[in-house]
Amino acid sequence: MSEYMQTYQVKRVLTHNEGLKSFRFDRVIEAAPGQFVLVWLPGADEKPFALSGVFDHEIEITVKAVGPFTKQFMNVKAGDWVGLRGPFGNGFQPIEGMVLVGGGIGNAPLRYLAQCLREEKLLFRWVIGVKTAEDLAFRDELASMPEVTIVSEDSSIGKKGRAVDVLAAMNDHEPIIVLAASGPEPMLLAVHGFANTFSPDIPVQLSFERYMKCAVGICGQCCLDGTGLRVCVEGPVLSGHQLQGVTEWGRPHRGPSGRRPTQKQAVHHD
Amino acid sequence: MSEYMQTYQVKRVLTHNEGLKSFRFDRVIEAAPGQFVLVWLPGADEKPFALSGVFDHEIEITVKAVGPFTKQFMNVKAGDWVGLRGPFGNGFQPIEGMVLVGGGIGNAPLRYLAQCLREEKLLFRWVIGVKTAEDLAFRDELASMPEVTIVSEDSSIGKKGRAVDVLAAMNDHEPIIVLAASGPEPMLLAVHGFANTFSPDIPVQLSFERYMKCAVGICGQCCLDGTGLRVCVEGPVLSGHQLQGVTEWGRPHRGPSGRRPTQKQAVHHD
Amino acid sequence: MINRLHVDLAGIELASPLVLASGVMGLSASSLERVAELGAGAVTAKSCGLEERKGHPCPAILPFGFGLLNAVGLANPGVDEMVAELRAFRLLSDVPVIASIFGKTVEEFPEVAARIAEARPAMIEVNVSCPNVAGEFGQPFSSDPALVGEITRLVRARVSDIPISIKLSLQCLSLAQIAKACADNGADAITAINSVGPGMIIDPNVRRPVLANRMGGLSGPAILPLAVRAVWEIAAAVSLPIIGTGGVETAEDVVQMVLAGATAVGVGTAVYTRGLEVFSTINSDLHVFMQERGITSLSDLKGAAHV
Amino acid sequence: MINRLHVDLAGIELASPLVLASGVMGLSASSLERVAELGAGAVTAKSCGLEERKGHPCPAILPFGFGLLNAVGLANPGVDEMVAELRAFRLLSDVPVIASIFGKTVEEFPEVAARIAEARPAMIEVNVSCPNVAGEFGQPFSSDPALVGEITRLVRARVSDIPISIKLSLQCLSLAQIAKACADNGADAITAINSVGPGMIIDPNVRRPVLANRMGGLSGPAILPLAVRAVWEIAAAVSLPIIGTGGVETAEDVVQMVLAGATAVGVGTAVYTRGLEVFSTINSDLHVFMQERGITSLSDLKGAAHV
Ligand SMILES: Cc1cc2nc3c(=O)[nH]c(=O)nc-3n(C[C@H](O)[C@H](O)[C@H](O)COP(=O)(O)OP(=O)(O)OC[C@H]3O[C@@H](n4cnc5c(N)ncnc54)[C@H](O)[C@@H]3O)c2cc1C
Ligand SMILES: Cc1cc2nc3c(=O)[nH]c(=O)nc-3n(C[C@H](O)[C@H](O)[C@H](O)COP(=O)(O)OP(=O)(O)OC[C@H]3O[C@@H](n4cnc5c(N)ncnc54)[C@H](O)[C@@H]3O)c2cc1C
Ligand SMILES: Cc1cc2nc3c(=O)[nH]c(=O)nc-3n(C[C@H](O)[C@H](O)[C@H](O)COP(=O)(O)O)c2cc1C
Ligand SMILES: Cc1cc2nc3c(=O)[nH]c(=O)nc-3n(C[C@H](O)[C@H](O)[C@H](O)COP(=O)(O)O)c2cc1C
Ligand code: FES
Ligand code: FES
Repeated sequence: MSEYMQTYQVKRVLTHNEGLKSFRFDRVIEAAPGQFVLVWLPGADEKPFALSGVFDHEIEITVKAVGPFTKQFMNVKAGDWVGLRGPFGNGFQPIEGMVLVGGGIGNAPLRYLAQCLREEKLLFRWVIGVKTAEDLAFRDELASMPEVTIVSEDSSIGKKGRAVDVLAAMNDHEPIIVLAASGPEPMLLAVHGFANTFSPDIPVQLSFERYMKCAVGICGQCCLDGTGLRVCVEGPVLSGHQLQGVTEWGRPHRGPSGRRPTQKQAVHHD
Repeated sequence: MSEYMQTYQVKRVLTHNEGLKSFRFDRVIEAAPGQFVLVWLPGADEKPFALSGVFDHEIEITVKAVGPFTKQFMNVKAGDWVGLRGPFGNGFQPIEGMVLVGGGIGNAPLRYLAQCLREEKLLFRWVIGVKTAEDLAFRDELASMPEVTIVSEDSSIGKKGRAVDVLAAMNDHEPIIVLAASGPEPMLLAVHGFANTFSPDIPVQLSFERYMKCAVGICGQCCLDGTGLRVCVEGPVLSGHQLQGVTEWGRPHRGPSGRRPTQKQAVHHD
Repeated sequence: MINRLHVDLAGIELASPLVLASGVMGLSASSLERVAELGAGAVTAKSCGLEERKGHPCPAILPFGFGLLNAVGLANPGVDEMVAELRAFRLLSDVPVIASIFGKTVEEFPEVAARIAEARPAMIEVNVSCPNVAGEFGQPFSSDPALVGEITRLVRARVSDIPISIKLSLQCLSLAQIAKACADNGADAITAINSVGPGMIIDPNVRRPVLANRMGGLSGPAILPLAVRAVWEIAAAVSLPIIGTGGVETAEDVVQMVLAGATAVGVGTAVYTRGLEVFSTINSDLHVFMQERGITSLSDLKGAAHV
Repeated sequence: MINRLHVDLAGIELASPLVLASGVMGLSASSLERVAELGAGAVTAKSCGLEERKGHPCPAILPFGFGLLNAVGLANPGVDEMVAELRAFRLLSDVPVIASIFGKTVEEFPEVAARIAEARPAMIEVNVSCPNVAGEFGQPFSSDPALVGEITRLVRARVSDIPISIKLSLQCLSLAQIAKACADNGADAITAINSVGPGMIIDPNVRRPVLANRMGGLSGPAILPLAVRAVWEIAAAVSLPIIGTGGVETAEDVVQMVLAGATAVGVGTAVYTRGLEVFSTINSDLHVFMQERGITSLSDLKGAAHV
């Protein structure tokens, strides 16, 4: 794969639930966990999705239905042609002693990161936070993984709570060497805040999302206020160091016009 | 160097006589003997010239003044900017026991061929035919080469005669394995004829000239009637096998318009 | 075995959709025949005018990384010489040969057409992309719908029994409008596009344009998207068959052209970028592409991307 | 040390001839400042219109091997938001910032210009390459000398104290004529060229155009020869300073533009093909090029290829 558009037939679809599915394509690529692809649904739109797994002859993305595009994606069947480009951006760096923190669909790239960590025989732990059990993809696979702790906001699976809440206890049990997080921005900032309570800080690798149009660093759509860093090129995974100077954390994201909506206008999913 | 235009400063000029000079450029290229370059004199024109030598850090062409372009070339001095592209076409293949036969300025590529043969420690002989001693380039260098036999039409240097005339005697003395010839077309055909008197034929490698515009096989200017072979791509050095079927030997060449002049209209140099 | 690659181009049967573009290997019967043997479905000769012209000095054809710039300045051997070459070709080969003509004035076009018709080519391509010396800004005839219509009408009036295709260039305000002028005046086909621009390359050391003519038209892979769009626009405007030309190098490029609305596909600069084997390579790749998808005729793909 | 790269662009002092082209990293003060820090002599903001527009769905920006195709459909945050970003930029950086504006109608242009002028940009670029919805064939304003002249005149009348540059596209019959319309109506500079075409890429499997808008303009290295020729033609027709834009990736490309007649040089797609370090790389290579040849000012090279 490359930045040029190529179309592939969907090889298979894994249905986690009605609004949460994984799609596999016959495609071999070199990609770091956390890197993303642009996925084109002909006639609809093209949007960024992280790789949730890379296998011998297949790659996989996991899509959660949140709006028009992702809802339409739920109708995609094996055999359908879909455009794929990428991988784009900078991903996570697997490190021994890493703790993965995922919120909701943000766990998709962490699944690929966990795959890499295991392949490289690096010890890690993974805290998965979901609103409710329904939001959990790959449930059977995860059940068999001793590294995984699942928490849910409604206690429908695992303990009740948010992913960040369990970090302090985990660190007491065994010091966290690095934090790798992916999920809603408030969660990322909470993880960052947690890491900063230590001295020295716990290094963080946080995967951000911004509206994207080009993914090749040219349209400026995904640039972060304060530094001009491009989430599509320098990100989506940014380090604590790169976060310094960014002034827009937690504010509503610029939309397709480039305008940043006021807090009121912004529609939040997740 | 490549097929893209690049300009270089002439490093030095070797004056053999007023109308016969060699030009060296600071340039390293991989080229087979017999391959040619296109040389652009800004403001004038761009024409093909064989490499007459390739040295550690320099390449060389040898130009004979015959018409407007080559006459203007005689004014080119060290330091002047000249455009060079190439090398183009297929050259000679150095083979042990080769006999080189050159007519006039046709000896230019043979000098590079001789250089290659010596470097590869392959035995060869070289018959140089000129109209008159004035036409001989690299006279001192050649004087020191035992492989070389020089003949001139006016006996001003070496024996009187034409290069082809001495081939029979050379073959009697020691059989010719391959003939490599470059020079006016009648000479090439005479060499070919000589090679065909043997059974089996002596293999030949003959370097042809045709009017050229592109040197990359697209304009069709240099295509040979009968086969459509392109002198700039499949040639300029053609084998006896490739010569089969060509129907235009010895006829006037197509000019810049693509029209083949009648025998009368054609102006012959050399 | 069915020949999936067979196409009917304005009544001419081609064994492959690939047409050698004008100006490439097109000066002589022998060079045209060589390309025909290598797999072209039809071959187009170099454009000729009333009289022999030497054209510009060199550099006249310049590779630049994404294709070629060319400014050969209407160099051609003259229509009479071309008649002889086309006749010779027809003795050598059954592959349809397309003659190409240009005029320096509107009135020259039918004159050259009538003379080239003596060689009985399968089609006459009318290259209206040459500059109109009479025009205010030296624009090509092809930029003016009225002139293109007039040239088409005049050529059609003189040559009634050989199909004619008008070869268009991008240099106009509306290809749809120009294409309509062709259709309304009796053209049988449209060839699109000629080389693009022109463009210019300047040498930083010598400080002057490299082409002797200063500027020349772009061809090759860089112009493929422009050519596909042009074919699309023409196909949306008229129902004439189109020889989609510009930047085609691969079977997928051919499919793009056909999906945009082309009936046949011109191949020019790829002879430089891919070598003469480009014809056989595309033919076999295209066959595989169609076979894998169960497509038995290119006409099933024609214009299919107009959604 | 003398700064060989210094240029005077219509009275604006630039420390480097490189100008970030409109539409690239140009939505926010922070992204513009990042490019300014990396060595651009001036930065141009994304074109804005009267109102916010979401533009076309994606794919809207498509790499294709020789550059990009783009059809963002005038997506922009609206002039008021842009005023805020430009003001923020001016607090962050001393590098001159060029605002870029477009209108959906002739009358909108002076309106947007007057509003963007509140941010006191160093220059206002007037992007006339957007389609004229009122026109018969949907051609861009830039294809009609009368419209370009009228837009220039109206903007000039509303904005007298900020230099204006008119941004042209190739899609016209005579660039010389269009450039004269700019000069005659009070433009201070010309930016040439906008992206070329448009072009189209069709996916052979899906059988439809890949861009959501079907077609989009070409940019990047493939269009350099077209842009150099455009600058040449404009420089031959008018004496206005030109921001030569299109396909520039290297110091040699910059030299070509300047030899053709450009005063400053736009860099857009190279941010994708070469990365953001393209600005510092070109600056240092250009410095070496000039030093080796004893050239102390780019103005010595300006238009020098017009022989
Ligand atoms: C780097 C990255 C990786 C992602 N990985 C995944 C993943 O693995 N699985 C998954 O389900 N989702 C992922 N997303 C989010 C996914 O792109 C959006 O859910 C999707 O674009 C929503 O489109 P929509 O039309 O369904 O919803 P909308 O209603 O249009 O939007 C819903 C949300 O998605 C955002 N969004 C919409 N369009 C884009 C766009 N073009 N670029 C970026 N964000 C957009 C909106 O800002 C909004 O916050 C990722 C996003 C990014 C930037
Ligand atoms: C492959 C090849 C290698 C050559 N190597 C050498 C060499 O090493 N040294 C050397 O002095 N000459 C060489 N020549 C010949 C050289 O290109 C011509 O002498 C030169 O082009 C003459 O140009 P003019 O204007 O001086 O003469 P003109 O009066 O224009 O022509 C004189 C002769 O040169 C031929 N010629 C002219 N222009 C061209 C052209 N564009 N392409 C091919 N032939 C042309 C004409 O057909 C005519 O026979 C070579 C030619 C070819 C094709
Ligand atoms: C060297 C050269 C010469 C050409 N001469 C002609 C010509 O004489 N008549 C013509 O109609 N087109 C001519 N063309 C244009 C081609 O036929 C074709 O339309 C164009 O190059 C685009 O196709 P391509 O990218 O496959 O080359 C010429 C092109 C090249 C490269
Ligand atoms: C993604 C993208 C968006 C662009 N948006 C604008 C724009 O809003 N206004 C404008 O005048 N030009 C726009 N352009 C055109 C560029 O400013 C420039 O003129 C063109 O791309 C050619 O230069 P380049 O080859 O260096 O990119 C855009 C180009 C690209 C690639
Ligand atoms: S999405 Fe275009 S710069 Fe990041
Ligand atoms: S010189 Fe053009 S084909 Fe040989």
